[in-house]
Amino acid sequence: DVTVFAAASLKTALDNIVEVSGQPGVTVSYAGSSALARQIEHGAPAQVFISANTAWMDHVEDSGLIAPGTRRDLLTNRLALIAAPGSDVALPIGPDMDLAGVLNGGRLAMALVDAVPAGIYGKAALTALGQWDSVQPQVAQADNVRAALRLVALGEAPLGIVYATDAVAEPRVRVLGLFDTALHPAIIYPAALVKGGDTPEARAFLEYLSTDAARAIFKANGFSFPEGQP
Amino acid sequence: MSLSVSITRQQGDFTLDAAFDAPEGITALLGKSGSGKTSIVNAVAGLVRPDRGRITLDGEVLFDSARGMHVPPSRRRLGYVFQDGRLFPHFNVRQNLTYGLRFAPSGATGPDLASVCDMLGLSHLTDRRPGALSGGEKQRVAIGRALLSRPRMLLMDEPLASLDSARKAEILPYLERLRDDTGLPILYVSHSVPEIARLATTVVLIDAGKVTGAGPAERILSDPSVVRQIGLREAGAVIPTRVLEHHDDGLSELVFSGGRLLLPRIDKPPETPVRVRILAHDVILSLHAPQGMSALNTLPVTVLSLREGDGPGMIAQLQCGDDRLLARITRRSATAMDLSPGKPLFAVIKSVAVARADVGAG
Amino acid sequence: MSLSVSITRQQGDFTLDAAFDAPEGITALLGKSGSGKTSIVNAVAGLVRPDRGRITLDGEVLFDSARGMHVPPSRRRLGYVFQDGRLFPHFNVRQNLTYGLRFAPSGATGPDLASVCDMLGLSHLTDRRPGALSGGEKQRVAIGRALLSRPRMLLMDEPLASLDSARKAEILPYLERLRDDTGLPILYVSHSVPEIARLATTVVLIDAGKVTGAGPAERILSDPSVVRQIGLREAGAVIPTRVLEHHDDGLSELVFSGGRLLLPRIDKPPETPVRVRILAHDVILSLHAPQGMSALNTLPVTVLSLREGDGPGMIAQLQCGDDRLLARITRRSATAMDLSPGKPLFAVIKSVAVARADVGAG
Amino acid sequence: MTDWLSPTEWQAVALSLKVSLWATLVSLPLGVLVAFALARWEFRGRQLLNGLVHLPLILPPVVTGYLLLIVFGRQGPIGAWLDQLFGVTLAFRWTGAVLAAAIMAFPLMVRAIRLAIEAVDPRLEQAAETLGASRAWVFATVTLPLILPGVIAGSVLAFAKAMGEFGATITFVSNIPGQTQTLPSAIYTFLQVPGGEASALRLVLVSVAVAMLALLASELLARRAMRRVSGT
Amino acid sequence: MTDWLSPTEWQAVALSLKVSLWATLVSLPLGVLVAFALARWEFRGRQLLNGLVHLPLILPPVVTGYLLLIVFGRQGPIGAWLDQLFGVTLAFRWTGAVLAAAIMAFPLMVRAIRLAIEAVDPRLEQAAETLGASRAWVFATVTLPLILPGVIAGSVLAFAKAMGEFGATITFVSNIPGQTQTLPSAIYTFLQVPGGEASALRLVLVSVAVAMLALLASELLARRAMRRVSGT
Ligand SMILES: Nc1ncnc2c1ncn2[C@@H]1O[C@H](COP(=O)(O)OP(=O)(O)OP(=O)(O)O)[C@@H](O)[C@H]1O
Ligand SMILES: Nc1ncnc2c1ncn2[C@@H]1O[C@H](COP(=O)(O)OP(=O)(O)OP(=O)(O)O)[C@@H](O)[C@H]1O
Ligand code: MOO
Ligand SMILES: [Mg+2]
Ligand SMILES: [Mg+2]
Repeated sequence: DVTVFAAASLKTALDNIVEVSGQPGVTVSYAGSSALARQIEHGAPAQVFISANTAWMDHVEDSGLIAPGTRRDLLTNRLALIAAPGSDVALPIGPDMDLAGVLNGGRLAMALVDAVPAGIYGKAALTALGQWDSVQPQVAQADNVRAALRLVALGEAPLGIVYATDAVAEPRVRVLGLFDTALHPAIIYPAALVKGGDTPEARAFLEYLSTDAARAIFKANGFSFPEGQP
Repeated sequence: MSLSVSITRQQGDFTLDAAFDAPEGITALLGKSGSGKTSIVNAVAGLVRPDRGRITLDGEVLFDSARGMHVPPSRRRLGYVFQDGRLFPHFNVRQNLTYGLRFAPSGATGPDLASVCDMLGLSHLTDRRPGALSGGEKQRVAIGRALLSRPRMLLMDEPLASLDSARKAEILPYLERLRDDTGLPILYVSHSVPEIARLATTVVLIDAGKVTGAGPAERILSDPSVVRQIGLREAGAVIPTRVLEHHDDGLSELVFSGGRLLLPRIDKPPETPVRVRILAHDVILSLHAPQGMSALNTLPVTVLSLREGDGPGMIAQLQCGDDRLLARITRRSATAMDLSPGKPLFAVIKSVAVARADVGAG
Repeated sequence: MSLSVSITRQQGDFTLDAAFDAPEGITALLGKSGSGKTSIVNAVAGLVRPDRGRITLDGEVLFDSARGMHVPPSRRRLGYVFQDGRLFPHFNVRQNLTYGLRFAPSGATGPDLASVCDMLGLSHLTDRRPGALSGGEKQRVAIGRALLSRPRMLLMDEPLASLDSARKAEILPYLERLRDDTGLPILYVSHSVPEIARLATTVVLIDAGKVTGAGPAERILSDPSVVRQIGLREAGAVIPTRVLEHHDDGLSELVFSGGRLLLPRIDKPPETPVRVRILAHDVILSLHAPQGMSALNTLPVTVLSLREGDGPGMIAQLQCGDDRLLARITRRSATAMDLSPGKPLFAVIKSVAVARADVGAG
Repeated sequence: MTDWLSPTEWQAVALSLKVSLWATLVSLPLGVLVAFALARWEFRGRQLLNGLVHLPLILPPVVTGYLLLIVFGRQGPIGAWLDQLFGVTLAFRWTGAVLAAAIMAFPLMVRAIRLAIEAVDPRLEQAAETLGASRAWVFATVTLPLILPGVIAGSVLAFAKAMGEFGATITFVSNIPGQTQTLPSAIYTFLQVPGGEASALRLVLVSVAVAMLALLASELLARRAMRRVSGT
Repeated sequence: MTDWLSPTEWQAVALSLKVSLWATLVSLPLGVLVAFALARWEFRGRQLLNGLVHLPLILPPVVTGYLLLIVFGRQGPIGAWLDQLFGVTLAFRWTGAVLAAAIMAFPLMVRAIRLAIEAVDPRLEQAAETLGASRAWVFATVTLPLILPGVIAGSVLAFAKAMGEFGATITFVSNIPGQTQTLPSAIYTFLQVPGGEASALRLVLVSVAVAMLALLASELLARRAMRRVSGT
């Protein structure tokens, strides 16, 4: 049996992959990367850990809980600017876009900008574009990126910044554009085996995640792969 | 003012099926424990709804099952002194007492706080909470609270049961004054026949949920057939008299159809009508007018009937003028004196045997 | 068994400072409302802690402030009939009654459920909850509950106040039997002097938290100086007598130092000592031995003292054999008969005036 | 101490207090009413009302927040209506945080008050009625004072819950510093970053201190009320 | 209906029921004890205990979960001790979910029971004492039956809370299907997926249905108990 701890945003893709892989006894515990990392720190029976950012994986690795040599950057993602249903704004992403003007008193939905990865990246991108200061008071921070997406999908916030993967999966929102990957630190989903959970089955599952079959599924869900990998 | 009650109600196995009229004055409900007295009072107060029937006060319908009418208790304006106290624990004595005042219509008159406190001996307790009162103190507050709500009628369920005789002796005259001066009608539940004899204008006998007798106090309490129900010890006659004059030695002379009576002073002016209760066991029969005895009252009487009781006792009903007396004697004496209906005799009554508590203005 | 109490306790403005001994039998606490009776009983039961003092039962210390001793109520084994009922609302009558049984030591004997139900007229109510009982029914359950806990002593705080006289007449003999047959001591609070006179071996007078008199019931209740405190109407003498014989006509003949008394049948075998209470107002004085009268008892007496009361009444204390009687007469009669200490007279007492309720075995 | 917390953190503390107080106060009258209805009235839909009141307790807070968003959001049926008619916006405002906290705390408040109402001796209320007090007066002068300890207990429970409420609040009104960033949101934020535990701890301590003070105050109040009720 | 939920979802439902029931049952005796101590005993540290009991209510659930992880985790002081001495592991087991739910629900349970205890007329307990009942017997035969409605109310409140508990549970024992994935965790997981609302809704309905049944049952029970207590 294999116990996988995975960031909650991977659920759709990963559930699909587990099914397709045909490997029996794989259970996935989805939660926020922070919760999972802390649990691993406190002896959780996780064998595979897939974090939504490098910071928490670093944290676990620094604690010496990663099986050496098993960490890899599994996936990457992009940030998307999205608009609420029924909105017809066109707003090309750039330093001179009038984000605040388009919001017109409405909210820009993001994940927590100091805590949740999607929020941190989004803030970095807006800062790089020189937009952060003007738009900051309008930002509504949700506790995770899915909640931010939901705010836009429900029309409560006219605009939002989420992962491209989220935007793909939510038909109600319209993608206005993707942020240039240079505007923010690379969005990387690292995966690794947890020390003590290093069994052949776990290893096999981790390897399977990099197979073409798995990648096809990830791709269908909007994920990309690190430089140098197709 | 007159209350008219005619109700039925089933509670568990117990069937209440009572109809009576309570004219002006004090109407006493007399009956043993569990006979349904409290149930009747609760129905009059509006706290329980009879299954069927009608209750009217002075023509105003309080309850009528046929018309689906049920005036809520708060609009009946009946001051209820509960058998179980029910003081408000979160109010002090003063607040308890004055609770009903604010709801009384502005026109309603009645005693004020000071006079009620005075009469009930509560003045030093006004700042206490009920939890710090003795049993009798609580009961007195309950009486005061009902009085101060300026009700149209008082409902009193054994209000004096937990009070000592000295305290009772203070409250009873007050209730009499209420009855006489303000005409406030009272529905009064009590186990104490002396209390009832003193206060009641009307007596309603209750047994197992039914009315077994009702009428003027004089008649009911003098009815030898009632003796069984209320207990031999309490049998007696209530006689309407009139104050004649007050003597210097503290005695008052009363006159009635059968003659004159000397009693300890009664605080009523001459000509006032006064009801006097003479217990059957306080009457001694004598063949001759006795001489040199401390009993001051000797009345000529004729034997009307002799009624055997349980044991060695008999009740003799005596005609005395237009009124009737009861005497409780032993069978041995009856035989010795050869008593039979029609026989003329003398009834000897100690003046003091007609005690204050048995005198009621009426 | 003997209870010895000597305690002080401050509650609010009220100071309880009481010391008395309760020997075998029934000890009555007599005092007006708020005088501290319930407070004393609570201290004996262990429900309140006196500030200072000592309470012992039959030599066993229940409370001793000097030694810091306070036996918890549950280990005192005193059956307490509360002034305020306190039935368990979640138990039915049977469960209430038998609650204490399981805690009684296996050796303890006492009445069983059936006999208690019978005596208190509760048999048809055993499945009811207290909420569905009348006031008097509740009180009877409370009495039964205390009895069935097989206590070493009974504490009864106005146990009969809410009961009618018929019911009382059933319970009183039962309490007498308890007193006489089982020797169960009882501390008894009551406002009713007849009740106390009938039951009490010892009377303790309480006024404003202090003991103002204590001693054998005969002495205390026959003491003219006590008359004031307990009310004129209740004054009387208690006389120790002995059953002589029972006559066919339902009368019993008793003998005492002053002569013989005829009373309605007393259910005691000849030679049984019986206490008899003769109310002052039931005694008529006569200069001559009366003839042809329904009063069966005529006793030669001598005037001991004459005591003026309020109003027109006087209390005459009479020597009758070795015992004393009280008679209440008017000043007018005293003058007419020229009464003075030493004068020989006849006391006329209707046999029936010594009513059942005033006869106590003792 | 002013140095100890950053201005934003102070804002979060102040906002949490404000939100919790308002949530408690606003829901109190309704809480008493609903508790009374559940305890005393027989009506069709009683069980439904009871279930509805308990819903926020049963559902994960996030779900409650989501439902709030759907119903009270700008696009939501009630939210849009409130906006048009009264110009009241709840979404992304502290008022919305009040609504979320109030709804989450409501079952606790109602339960406590209901229990107190059920313990009131109806014979006392009857006595008041016979003295001429209408139902409303009886409630104000007898029932209410007698249930006061329960009302206080319920209110403090609600206040404490409001102080700790996170899931529904952040889902419904997000986390806007100075406007909707309550103490729990701030704490959560710190817990999401590696090494943020120390900062979170500081805020936890503040949160605990505030709630403890509230508890202590309520204990004193409730004791007083209790002494009144016991009649001594 | 078996088709309506996936096997994992059924597992989540079953687990939530199991966890909530155990959490309620396990904490009940302690809850009664603590409520009794808070209501009746005067001791140093009374206010401290009171505060401690309320803590889970005041803190964001995530914080509580984190504290549980620290204290009861495999490396935690108590967790390690339990493991060594009794071989009991809480972290990442359903037993840990029970602990988390119990702790989160505890303040609700204690408050309700305490209120009921404070409403008991001490004169009835005195009466029982004079009849020979020791303190323990008095408690068992008088106090306990009289507070039964409160105990039932508190237990249902706790059960409902346990059914809805999410933050502390997922933080302490994670979200492992079949082992620690409770209904709320499952709902949360669906809410993390775009378009997962429909699936979440299904689970929400199940959750509501279960809780409503529990509520209804408790209402009936409490009514019975209440009728007993009112003595008719
Ligand atoms: N908690 C208290 N605080 C202050 N005073 C109190 C308290 N409890 C009782 N008292 C007072 O103590 C006195 C004695 O009360 P207690 O109940 O012993 O009287 P009692 O003789 O039994 O009266 P009753 O015949 O009316 O029952 C009363 O004056 C009462 O007001
Ligand atoms: N809820 C009830 N269910 C069943 N029976 C009841 C209920 N309430 C009262 N009863 C019965 O109704 C009868 C009348 O009760 P009620 O209280 O009217 O008597 P009461 O005449 O006032 O007696 P007491 O003098 O003892 O107070 C009693 O036999 C009592 O047992
Ligand atoms: O760690 Mo997340 O839930 O992918 O924002
Ligand atoms: Mg009654
Ligand atoms: Mg008393």
